[in-house]
Amino acid sequence: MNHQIGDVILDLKNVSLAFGGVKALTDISFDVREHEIRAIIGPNGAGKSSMLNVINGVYRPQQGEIILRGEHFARMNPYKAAKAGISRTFQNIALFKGMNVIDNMMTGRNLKIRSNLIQQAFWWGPARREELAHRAKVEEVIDFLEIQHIRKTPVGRLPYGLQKRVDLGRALAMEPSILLLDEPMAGMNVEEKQDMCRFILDINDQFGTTIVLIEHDMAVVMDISDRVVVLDYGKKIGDGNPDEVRASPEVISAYLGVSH
Amino acid sequence: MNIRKLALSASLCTLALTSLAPTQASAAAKDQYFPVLVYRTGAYAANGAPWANGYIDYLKLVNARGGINGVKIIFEECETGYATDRGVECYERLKGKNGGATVFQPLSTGVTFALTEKAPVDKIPLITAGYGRSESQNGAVFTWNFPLLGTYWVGADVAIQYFAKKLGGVANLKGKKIALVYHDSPYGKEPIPVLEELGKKYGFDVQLLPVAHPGVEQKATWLQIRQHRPDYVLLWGWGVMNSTALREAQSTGYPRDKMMGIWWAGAEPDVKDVAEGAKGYSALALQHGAEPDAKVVKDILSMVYAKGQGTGSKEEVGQVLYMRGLLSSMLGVEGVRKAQERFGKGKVMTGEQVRWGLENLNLDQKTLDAMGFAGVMRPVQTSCLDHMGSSWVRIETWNGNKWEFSTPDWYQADEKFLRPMVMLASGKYAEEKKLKPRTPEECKL
Amino acid sequence: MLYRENGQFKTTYAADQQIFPIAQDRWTILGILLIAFIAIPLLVDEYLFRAILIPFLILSLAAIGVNILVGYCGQITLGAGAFMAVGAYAAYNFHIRIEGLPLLVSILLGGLTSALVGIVFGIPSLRVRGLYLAVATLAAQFFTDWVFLRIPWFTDNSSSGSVSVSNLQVMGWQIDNPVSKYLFCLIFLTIFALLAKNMTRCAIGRQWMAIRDMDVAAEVIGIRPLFAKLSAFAVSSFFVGTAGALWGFIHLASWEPAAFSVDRSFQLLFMVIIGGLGTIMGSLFGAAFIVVLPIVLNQFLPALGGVFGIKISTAGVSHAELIIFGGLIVFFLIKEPHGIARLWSTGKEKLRLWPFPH
Amino acid sequence: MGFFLETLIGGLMAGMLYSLVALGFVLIYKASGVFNFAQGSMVLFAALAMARFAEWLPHWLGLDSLWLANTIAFVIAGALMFVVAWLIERLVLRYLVNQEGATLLMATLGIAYVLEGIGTSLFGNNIYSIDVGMPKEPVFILDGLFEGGLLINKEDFIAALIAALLVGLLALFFQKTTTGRALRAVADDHQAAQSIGIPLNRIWVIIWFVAGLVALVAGVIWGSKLGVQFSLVTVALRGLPVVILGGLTSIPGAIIGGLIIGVGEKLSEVYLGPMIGGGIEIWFAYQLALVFLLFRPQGLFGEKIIDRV
Repeated sequence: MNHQIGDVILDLKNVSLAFGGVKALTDISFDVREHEIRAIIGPNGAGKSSMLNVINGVYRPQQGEIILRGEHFARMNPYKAAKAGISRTFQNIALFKGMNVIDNMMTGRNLKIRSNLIQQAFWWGPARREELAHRAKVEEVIDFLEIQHIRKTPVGRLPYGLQKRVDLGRALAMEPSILLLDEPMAGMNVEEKQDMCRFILDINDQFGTTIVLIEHDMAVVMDISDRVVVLDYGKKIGDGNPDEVRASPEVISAYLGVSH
Repeated sequence: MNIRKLALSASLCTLALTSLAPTQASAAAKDQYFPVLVYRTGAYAANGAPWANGYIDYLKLVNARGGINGVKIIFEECETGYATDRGVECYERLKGKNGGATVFQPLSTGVTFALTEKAPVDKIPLITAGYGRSESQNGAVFTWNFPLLGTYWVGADVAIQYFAKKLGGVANLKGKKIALVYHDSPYGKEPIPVLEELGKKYGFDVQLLPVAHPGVEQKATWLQIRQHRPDYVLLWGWGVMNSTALREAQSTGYPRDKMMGIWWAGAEPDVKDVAEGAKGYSALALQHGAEPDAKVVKDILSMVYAKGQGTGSKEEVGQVLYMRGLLSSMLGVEGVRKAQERFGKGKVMTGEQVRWGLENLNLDQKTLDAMGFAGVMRPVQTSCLDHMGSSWVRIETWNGNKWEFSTPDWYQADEKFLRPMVMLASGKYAEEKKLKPRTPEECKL
Repeated sequence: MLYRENGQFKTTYAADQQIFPIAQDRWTILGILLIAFIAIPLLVDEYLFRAILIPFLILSLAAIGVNILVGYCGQITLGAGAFMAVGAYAAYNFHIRIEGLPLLVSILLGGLTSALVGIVFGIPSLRVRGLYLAVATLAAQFFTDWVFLRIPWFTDNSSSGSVSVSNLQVMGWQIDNPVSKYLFCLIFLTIFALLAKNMTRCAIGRQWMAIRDMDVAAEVIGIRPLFAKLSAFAVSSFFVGTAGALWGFIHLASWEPAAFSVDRSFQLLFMVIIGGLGTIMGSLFGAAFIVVLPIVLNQFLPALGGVFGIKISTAGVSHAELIIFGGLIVFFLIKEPHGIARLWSTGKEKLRLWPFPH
Repeated sequence: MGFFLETLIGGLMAGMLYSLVALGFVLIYKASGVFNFAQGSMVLFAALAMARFAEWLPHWLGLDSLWLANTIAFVIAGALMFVVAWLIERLVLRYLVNQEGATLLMATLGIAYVLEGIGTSLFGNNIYSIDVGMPKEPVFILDGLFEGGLLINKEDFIAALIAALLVGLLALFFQKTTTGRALRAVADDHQAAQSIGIPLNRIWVIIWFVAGLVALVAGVIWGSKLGVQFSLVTVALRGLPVVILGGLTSIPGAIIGGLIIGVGEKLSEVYLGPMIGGGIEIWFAYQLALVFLLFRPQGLFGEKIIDRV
């Protein structure tokens, strides 16, 4: 399958966010096009995670708006974002520790469940059929991510790298149109990083999912992303394709000057 | 957990479970078995313990005197903590032991309510001397309940008589305000219908002031009393609620001589620590007061305590609640004795036979004197339709140091007024339960 | 040896998603049910029924309800007793006010009323969490205590505030002796436990657990906290309320609000924590432990004292009971904070691998 | 008007005592993250010890000075509370570090049972009195201004003063002493405090001991008002809405919360109660706390929790 990069589907305009007196984001605008891999980079504390949190409504910006497929939002909320097909992973892995891998990924199918509480209580026709159908879907994702062997393991017992993969799996189980990845490779060894890169590219390629990712590792970012936004101290200091960004003097002084 | 531990815990479990099953004694018991529901712990322990000691000491005395026509008494305590479900568990555990329980006396209105449903099935009488449901006086409906010596309605009626007397006649009750400070539970609510009815009859105002369990928080209650300045305060508390009420009365300056307590608010633990602060406070007495000089008390000291078999401490013997327990115990024993007259002297009586005994109880002055109860109580005579047997009440007053009877001390409740209320309430109960009240003919059997 | 799952292959997702995927478990459960339904009614004496088995069944049902809220959805409650009271008094009012209403319907309506009240008192959970929420649920406890003491309508104007029911029957089946009461409660518990198990392995259960484990992440994948939390409150209160109705109707037959006091709420919370948070089985273990332990101690201690020639007074026994009970709770929390259910599953795993240690 | 003032003052004084109980909660929660349900049992235990030793000492030592007996009994009860604190740390807390809030809460419920059991079996379960010479009779002031004067309860007044004094002392202790500063550091961040060499275990013993002393003072005051008996454990339930209102981590919150709850429940009982049947003060206090909670989920003075993702 080949997905051409299309029109802008997500557009952020003049977003500012502050916690009490601390400004996390100042007047930031950028856009995301359909099917592209868009990276947000910047040093620690640059406001990258805050940016993602604004996009899917966990944080509420004081100013600015978010335009998603032509619809204007002063602020998102997580439920609306999920409904609109945005899913995400978390920097510090926010898996549901009390459940096993399958159940974690099944929660990703939550929005697609139609049966009601009573039907579920009685494990009755529609509820049962649905459970099995979604289980089949989840198994597809499990196959895709190559985690068959751990499907019944409680997530708390998994090593870090696998937890990250399950986190990705849960986001994928939602069949998102936009996938937000918060440092998907942080804390991984080289092999795990390579696997993760492959998955990200495959997701983008096979399902045509638009990907917005935050990453520390410059080399990886430059390799896999179509366009890059650079943040520093809550301000945008660069935006463009990897080569442009690499060439920008501002970015060099703020970020690339320091080797990682 | 390894296998050995598993095996160990499994065997411990079996051990525990086998200890659960009550040991069923042989059918032909030699001894009359008295289960004793007590509470020696928890919020009401200070009042529950002397009652239980009196109850058991009397059983010991009966044994020391040679048993009931030669039949020895055995007894067993079970701690209820004044909690209904614990009480029910105790009842279930003890009722079948040692050939069957003679009688139960739970000393808790809540447990009484629960057991009222169970006793008819198990055919074990319930004696609730001075507590329980007031309408259970009607033996035609409540065939297994015996509120001997008096119910709360009797208490409420006598309290109003006493106030009227102090005011110089019932006519002077008109326009007066009487506050009821009560324990917020079925126990505390029992007198309300009678008070309201009497209020209508005599034209006085009843103010209801509930106090939540366990009753240590009464500031607001007594602020209200200070605001409304009722002419009399009727205290319907139990345990720590009583002493708290007296302390609060003291600190808000409400005159203690205008306060009157039910017989459960008229014992030593209620006033001892307030001492001078409670001076002038009166309480109803369920006939008896503190009776250190009664012959039965002396007997207990000489025949039980002197041999080192006393249940509690010696100082407690003869105190108000101790005497209440002792009297309750005596009534049960006399029920058995009466039953033996009909069903065979020197035999162990079943619950059903004891019920007959309790229904035909006739303790006249001579009998009482012989048993050592002279001056402690008046004669009691029950019948199938009247399970109460006496409606006499005395009034006692705390002089700062000990309880004293006031003169004239004896009051009798107005049966003409109360009986219709009893009939109405028990009739409602019978209707709810679809019970057919016994007729006088059925009683004779 | 007996507990082996090799050779049992799942060929469909349906087979893999059974409640008991391992054959031996299915047989064990079947066996337990047979014993419970047939052997026990034939063998056991009245005391065990009335004092232990019936309370155990009813409190297990309530504990499952509490576990749904506390164990599955992570919302601490100290007000479970209140919902038992609502269930009991609501069922009572349906029972006496609507002539000819079947007993089953009354009890279930009691549960439903309790569910509605549960939703109302669950609303604070949308704003506060953890210990603050626990205290908010205490507000429900004290409020219902007061309502049933003070508003005569709820107790059918009974002068004492205590109510009673009698002549219970379901479609001609008289529920008056211990065996019928036991079976009645057992049927309730079996069905409700099955319902609870189904819910917790379905979408709704996953929503609850997601909210419990990481509420922000749950929201991000499209779980609405409002729905998840309030549905947990409703289902939990339904279970607890039904148990309350059974407690009043079947176990006590005559009761007052004190039967559902704050002590009951603590007791139920003890059950789920000792039994194991987030497991249906654990609720049953916890209930058994809490119901049986005090009774065992109560009878065991004097016997033990007797062995050593010490006569322990009634007060002494109940003090010792308090100390041992408290001590055991602390001991359990230290040794196995996940409760008896965890011990159980560890035991099963050991058995599966036996005789190899790992 | 006079009556309103009386109710208000009564509420303030009751509130001061609630604050004292709440303070016990706050101290322990701040330092160890434990919501200590055993606070009520500690009050009972301490008060029982104090009452009984004050009763026994004159017999044992032949003292006839009430004052001396009380003082020695107070010291012994304080020492017992230290032993209790030490045992709790030794046998319970150190095994439960980093457990969830619910587990810790349950553990304190277990501790509560043990304390109640030990306390009543050592010291008995009758009603005992503590006589520290508090005046019992009421005084009336401002006779001219209001009809019948304004009733002031001297005992309550002294109790409130003692409570206020204790709070002041604790505040000083936290601000000025090294131990106090260490306690605050632990409260802010366990691991950080440990990493700079503050011995966590010792701090816990100290803080439970301080909470035990607060319980002792509360027990003496309540005990001298009501007599020492089992129901003292229920004062814990009265203190809960106070900490919720004031915030679990704030000492001023405990004080102000106590006053608000005290005044709120007395006014509601006196003015609202008669309209709807009375006996409403307990749940009213809780509802009051709940309403506050809906506006400020962290309590009046609690720290706001921000979720980080």
